[in-house]
Amino acid sequence: MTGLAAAATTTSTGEALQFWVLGTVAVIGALSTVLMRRAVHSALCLAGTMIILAVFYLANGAYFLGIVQIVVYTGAIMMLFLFVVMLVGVTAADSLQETIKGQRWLAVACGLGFGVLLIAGIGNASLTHFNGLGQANAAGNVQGLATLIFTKYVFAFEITGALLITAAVGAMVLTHRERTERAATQREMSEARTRSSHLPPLPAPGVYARHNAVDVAGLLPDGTPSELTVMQTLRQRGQIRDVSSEALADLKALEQRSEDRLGRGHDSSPREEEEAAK
Amino acid sequence: MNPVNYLYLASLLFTIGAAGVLIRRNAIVVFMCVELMLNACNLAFVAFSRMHGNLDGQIIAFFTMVVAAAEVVVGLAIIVSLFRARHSASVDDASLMKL
Amino acid sequence: MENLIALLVAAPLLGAVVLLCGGRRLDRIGHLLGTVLAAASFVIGAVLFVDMLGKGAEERTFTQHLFSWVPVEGFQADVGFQLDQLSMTFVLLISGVGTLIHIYSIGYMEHDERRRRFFGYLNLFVAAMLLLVIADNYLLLYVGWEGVGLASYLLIGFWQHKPSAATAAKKAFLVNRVGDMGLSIAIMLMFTTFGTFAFGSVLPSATDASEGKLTAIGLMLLLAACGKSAQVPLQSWLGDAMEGPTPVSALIHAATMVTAGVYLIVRSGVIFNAAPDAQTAVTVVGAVTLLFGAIVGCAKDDIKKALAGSTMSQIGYMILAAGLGPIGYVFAIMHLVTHGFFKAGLFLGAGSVMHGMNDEVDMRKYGALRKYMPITFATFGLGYLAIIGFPGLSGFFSKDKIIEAAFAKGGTEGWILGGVALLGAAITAFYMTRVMLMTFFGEKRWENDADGNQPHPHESPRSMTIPMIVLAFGSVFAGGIFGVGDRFLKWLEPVTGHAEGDSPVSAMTVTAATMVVLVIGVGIAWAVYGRRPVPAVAPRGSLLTRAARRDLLQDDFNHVVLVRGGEHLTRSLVYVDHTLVDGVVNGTAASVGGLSGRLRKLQNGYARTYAVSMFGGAAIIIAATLLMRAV
Amino acid sequence: MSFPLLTATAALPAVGAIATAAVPAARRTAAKWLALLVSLGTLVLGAIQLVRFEPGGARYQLTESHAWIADFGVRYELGVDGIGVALIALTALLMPFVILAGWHDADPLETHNSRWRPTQGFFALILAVEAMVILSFEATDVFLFYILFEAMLIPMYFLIGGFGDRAHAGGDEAAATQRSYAAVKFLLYNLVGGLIMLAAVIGLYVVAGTFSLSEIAAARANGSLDMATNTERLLFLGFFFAFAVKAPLWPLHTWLPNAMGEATAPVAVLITAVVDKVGTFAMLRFCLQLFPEASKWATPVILVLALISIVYGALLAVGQRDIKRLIAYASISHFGFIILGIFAMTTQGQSGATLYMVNHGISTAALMLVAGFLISRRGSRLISDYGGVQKVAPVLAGTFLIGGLATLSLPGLAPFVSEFLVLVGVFSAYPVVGIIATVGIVLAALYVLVLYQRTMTGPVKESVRGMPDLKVRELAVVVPLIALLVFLGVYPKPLTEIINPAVQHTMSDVQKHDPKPQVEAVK
Repeated sequence: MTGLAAAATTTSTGEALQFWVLGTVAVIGALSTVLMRRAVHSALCLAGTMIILAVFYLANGAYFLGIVQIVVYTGAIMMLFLFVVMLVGVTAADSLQETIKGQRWLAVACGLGFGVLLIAGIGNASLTHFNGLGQANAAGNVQGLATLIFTKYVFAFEITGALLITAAVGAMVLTHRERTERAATQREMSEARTRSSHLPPLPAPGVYARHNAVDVAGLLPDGTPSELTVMQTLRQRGQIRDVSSEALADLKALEQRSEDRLGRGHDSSPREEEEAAK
Repeated sequence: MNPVNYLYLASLLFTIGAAGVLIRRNAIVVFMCVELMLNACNLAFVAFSRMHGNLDGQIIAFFTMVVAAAEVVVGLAIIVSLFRARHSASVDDASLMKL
Repeated sequence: MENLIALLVAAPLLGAVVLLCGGRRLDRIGHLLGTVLAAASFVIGAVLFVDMLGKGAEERTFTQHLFSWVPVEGFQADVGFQLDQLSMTFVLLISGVGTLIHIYSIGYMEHDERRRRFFGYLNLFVAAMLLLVIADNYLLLYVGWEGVGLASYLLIGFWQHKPSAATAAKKAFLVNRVGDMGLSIAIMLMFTTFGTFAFGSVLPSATDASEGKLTAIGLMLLLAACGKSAQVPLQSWLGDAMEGPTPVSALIHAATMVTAGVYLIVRSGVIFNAAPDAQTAVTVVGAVTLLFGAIVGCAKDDIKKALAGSTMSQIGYMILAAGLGPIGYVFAIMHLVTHGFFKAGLFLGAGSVMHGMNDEVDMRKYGALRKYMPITFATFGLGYLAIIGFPGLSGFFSKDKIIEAAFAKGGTEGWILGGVALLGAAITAFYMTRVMLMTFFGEKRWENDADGNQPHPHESPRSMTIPMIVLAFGSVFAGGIFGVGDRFLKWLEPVTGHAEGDSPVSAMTVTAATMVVLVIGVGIAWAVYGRRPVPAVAPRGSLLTRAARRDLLQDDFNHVVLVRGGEHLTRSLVYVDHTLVDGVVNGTAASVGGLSGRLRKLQNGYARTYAVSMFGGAAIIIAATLLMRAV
Repeated sequence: MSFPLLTATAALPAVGAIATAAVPAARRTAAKWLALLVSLGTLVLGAIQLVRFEPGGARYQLTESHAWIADFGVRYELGVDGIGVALIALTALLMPFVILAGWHDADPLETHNSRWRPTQGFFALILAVEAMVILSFEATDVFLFYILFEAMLIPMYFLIGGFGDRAHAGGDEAAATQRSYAAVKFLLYNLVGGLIMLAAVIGLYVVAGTFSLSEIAAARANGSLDMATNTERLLFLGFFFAFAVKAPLWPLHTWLPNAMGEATAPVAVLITAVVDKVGTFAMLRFCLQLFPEASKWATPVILVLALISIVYGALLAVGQRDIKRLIAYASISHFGFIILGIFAMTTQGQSGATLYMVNHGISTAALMLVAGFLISRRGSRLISDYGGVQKVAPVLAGTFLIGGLATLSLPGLAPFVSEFLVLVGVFSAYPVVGIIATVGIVLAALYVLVLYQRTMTGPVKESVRGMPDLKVRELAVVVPLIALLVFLGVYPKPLTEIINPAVQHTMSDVQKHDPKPQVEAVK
């Protein structure tokens, strides 16, 4: 209970040091959350910031909240975020190019104005007197919170319970897909397959390809890439890599170089023109 | 050090989070920024709790966390179903709110 | 006995309600029921009359208070009746002539499929007219006043399928409404001046009010009288009203309703006595109409319209007499009664002629009818003699007295009015002789009607001739009964008061002058229409004749100024309402719509844009809060 | 606690509305009968009110008072004075006829699918309007009144926009366009008025600290509430504007012809005979009672506007080609008379105005409903499409004529009494205004007779040949109304006895006395 005494009335030098160091890191983490191009990076930065905040909670005498912050927030909620990021595409990098005219300007102006106003407001308020939590936490922080939650805030607490259940049900409803027609039997599937133009087995990824990565479409005998060879999730994300032109580009670069060396700069063959047109 | 600094930090984080909401297009990142704003608020509540010497601020922060958890669950579910429907997690793609 | 008064109105009113609501079941007995109820009214009236005769002159006013009608603080309107000698005279005239005309109509309307309804309307008229004359206050009188207007409207437009009839009915009602406006303003004036409008309160205290107020009231009453009695300038409806069935013309537009104006003025005599300016206006209106009607009557070829002009002119006499004040009130009423007899008789005669001539009304297509319709000829002839004032017949007594009274007004005024009255008598003799000659004498000028049917003039059935005979008796003897021994004067004097004027000419001189102008008038008419054959097509005629055929251009004036002007006014107002008043509203709506169209572009659908505005809004609220705290 | 009669009178149609709306699609006729029974039940309750009301008693009777929104001092406060009880009786009386007249107006067309339930909706909306109108006549709390004043727009909007005449000159498409235009115009116009009134209501609360009519009156009486002149005038104008839109007063009238023209005849009756009365009623109850000084200050302008309404409405009625629009303009003229009577500030004027509200309701209902029957036969609203109807359908023509005669205030029919009282009341205070207003009675005769002549008389037009006469249901609508017109024309005393004491209170509110006659006449 030494931290308790320290948090009660004054701030120790240790806490000050901790604040300035971790606070800086927290701000950097927050900025990175906003500015990182990949969602997964943002999520990790946010998790870091949250852990720092947990430390701050502890320093402010909110022991229970500090632990909850780490366990529930960072542990559970951020993981949920990561799951969804995975689902949506972990490698997808966002463009930070602004598309709405004036949006960034306005956002920055509003943000600046808002921040300045908030800080000015806090600076204006007379917040010199600190009571500290010594008395409130006397019987233990968890016990103190429990007393309040189950007496004064019991209704709110019950309602949050209902809210959580509703949220859980809501999430299920939203993500659950109702099957609207009867599941096709094997016979029907085979009949459909027979009628379709893909009677032979679908091509496997990497067939006739120069790459064996899963996001590279296999080539059909005529040389065109078949998207059917890539898994559905990647197709939906639009993450199919098209390498068909890479080889040609490589070839072209090679030919260019050899031509440069042979000094046949501007005299190109009909075949090359045809390829260039492609 | 004056504990008021926690409040300054909280407002800074809040503002950063808000700016992120406005600037980013990826719904998941936007959502993360919202979480950042909520956390900034929680920090302020905890600091206030210390300032006033009672635990009510912490209780509010606690409830905020609960509500945030619920919100995240539903919000992410919405993002997932949106993604399924539109193959995109960009908030700008869902711009049907006009005539 | 006094409780019978309400029954006077109730009987015909009951008839009207039953006949109009009863439906086709009553078609077969409707006319009889209507006639019986009208006759019942006459019987009740006669009973009351006998009762009244049995009392002294001071006790002859019967009253009956039924119930409080509209009580609002100082405004206390009651339904109550007052039957005095003046009202009694009217009651007998109305119910008597009314009953006769009911009987006549049984025959006249025999072939009309809507006869039941016709009798319903007639009963309604009798009820309203009786209410008018026995009401004990002006507001109840107003009810009867408008009631007869309604009945007149319904009856003029009885043959609604004829556009001309419908238009005439509408015109009559509208012109009457202008007059009614006068009556209602007069009642309002009485209310603000006296706080009441009961005869029993207003008339005795009339002299306490300022002359200006009384003049205003008088002029407004005169306006009302002009409307109802077809006096200049509101006379234009009467000629057109002849579109109605002839019994209607006889009852309403000759004998009773059109004389309501005279009743109103005589009833309000006390007010006029105290307002000389209003009286002068009354005499001027009477004198002008007297000549106006007479001139119009000379030019019309339509027998009913000629008689209508005559009615106008004769009522002009009455109004003139009423305007003379106590000198003339009694004679106005006396002429009214005698006129009721002979004019009703003349109209019924005209109806009988039309009945026999396939409803032809143009006198130029009559001629030589005396052999074919002897009874009609005889009764019409007696009526003719009465109206031109042939000595000994009723018109002689009443009209002569009015001319005398006009001279007795004294001064220049007296000479002018007397002169006009004499001139009117001459013209009356002329146009009535013209009607007589063109209809019954000369040679046949008959033509086939529109359907090619040849006219077969014949005497009318008995139900029609009997009323004509009765009225002819009235035309002959009424004047004598009233005039000899001043019986009528003594009878009415307690109500209307009477004064002898100081006439510059003696009664004998007036009578002699009247005889002279009568002979002149008849002579000219005979010279024009009796000695040579009447052309079947009207000659072009002089400027005056042509103007008179068109009601002395009054209708043209109405058409150009009121009808056309009104049309333009309403049309432009409709335009103004649409473009200006509504335009402002729609313009506002359009500009708001345009503005929101612009503003709508701010709604680009991007959630982030909305978030910026939310965020900015929050910032502004914080700024405002801080500013408020700072201030 | 005694039985809450006032609440019950309003609640019955409200419950009936919900019940009617809930009737299944297939049981259309049951919904109609239900609505009719509910309206008859309301009529019985209204009659009980009329009987229980004691003319000589307290100003507001049968009062009920419950806290509602305590923080703002809003109370659920009801009470009726003579004016209110008369108008409630009128509303309750007209509803069964409106429902009966609109019996087939909302039957679904063949083309609609079977789940579509316009009939239920139509009658439920009518009952909802009835409930709100009755409650607004009973409310003695300004805020409660305001809410009802606005809320009744919603069902009216749907009634106007959703149900029109079956046939239209421009085809279904044009009919729908014009109908929605009329409905939106009605709604927006009245909402603007209501918005301004809301500002004034809030202002009143700021000034007076309460919404209760009786408390404000008491505070005024004992001098604890003393409004500044300008404040009072502004508040008065805020209230008056809303009521003048609703009433409607020139130049705020243009929504009425559109709304009445496009709506079916029963709905048009609802607009002009019932809903608009709330406007004139509120002038009498709220404007004069809350702001007596400002009312007197504004009187000259209002009188002039009312005069313009009278003459202008009548002239425009003459110029109309559409039967229903003609009646609408005639109503504008009549509303001019009512407002004139209210602001004449004489006993006769205000009693006459109140009586006028009742009588105008009945007479317009008679005329409009018969016109509606006529229109439903031929499917056209244009006057020129008719002619000679009298010959083929004499009963229809006769009832139409009687309705018209009532509209032109023929003596012996009810409107005459009220119109004459208004004229006398105005004349005794403002003679010139009274005389000009009298011109209105000539113009009234003009538009009524022109209408009658063009539609009913003359040769029978080909298009009306074979037109059936009134049926039993239609007679059941018209005959009682006509009987009532005659009865109230001959014996209006029961009504005037109820109205007079209330008018006395209003007169003492504005501290006015009837002018004394110049001559003390013998009795």
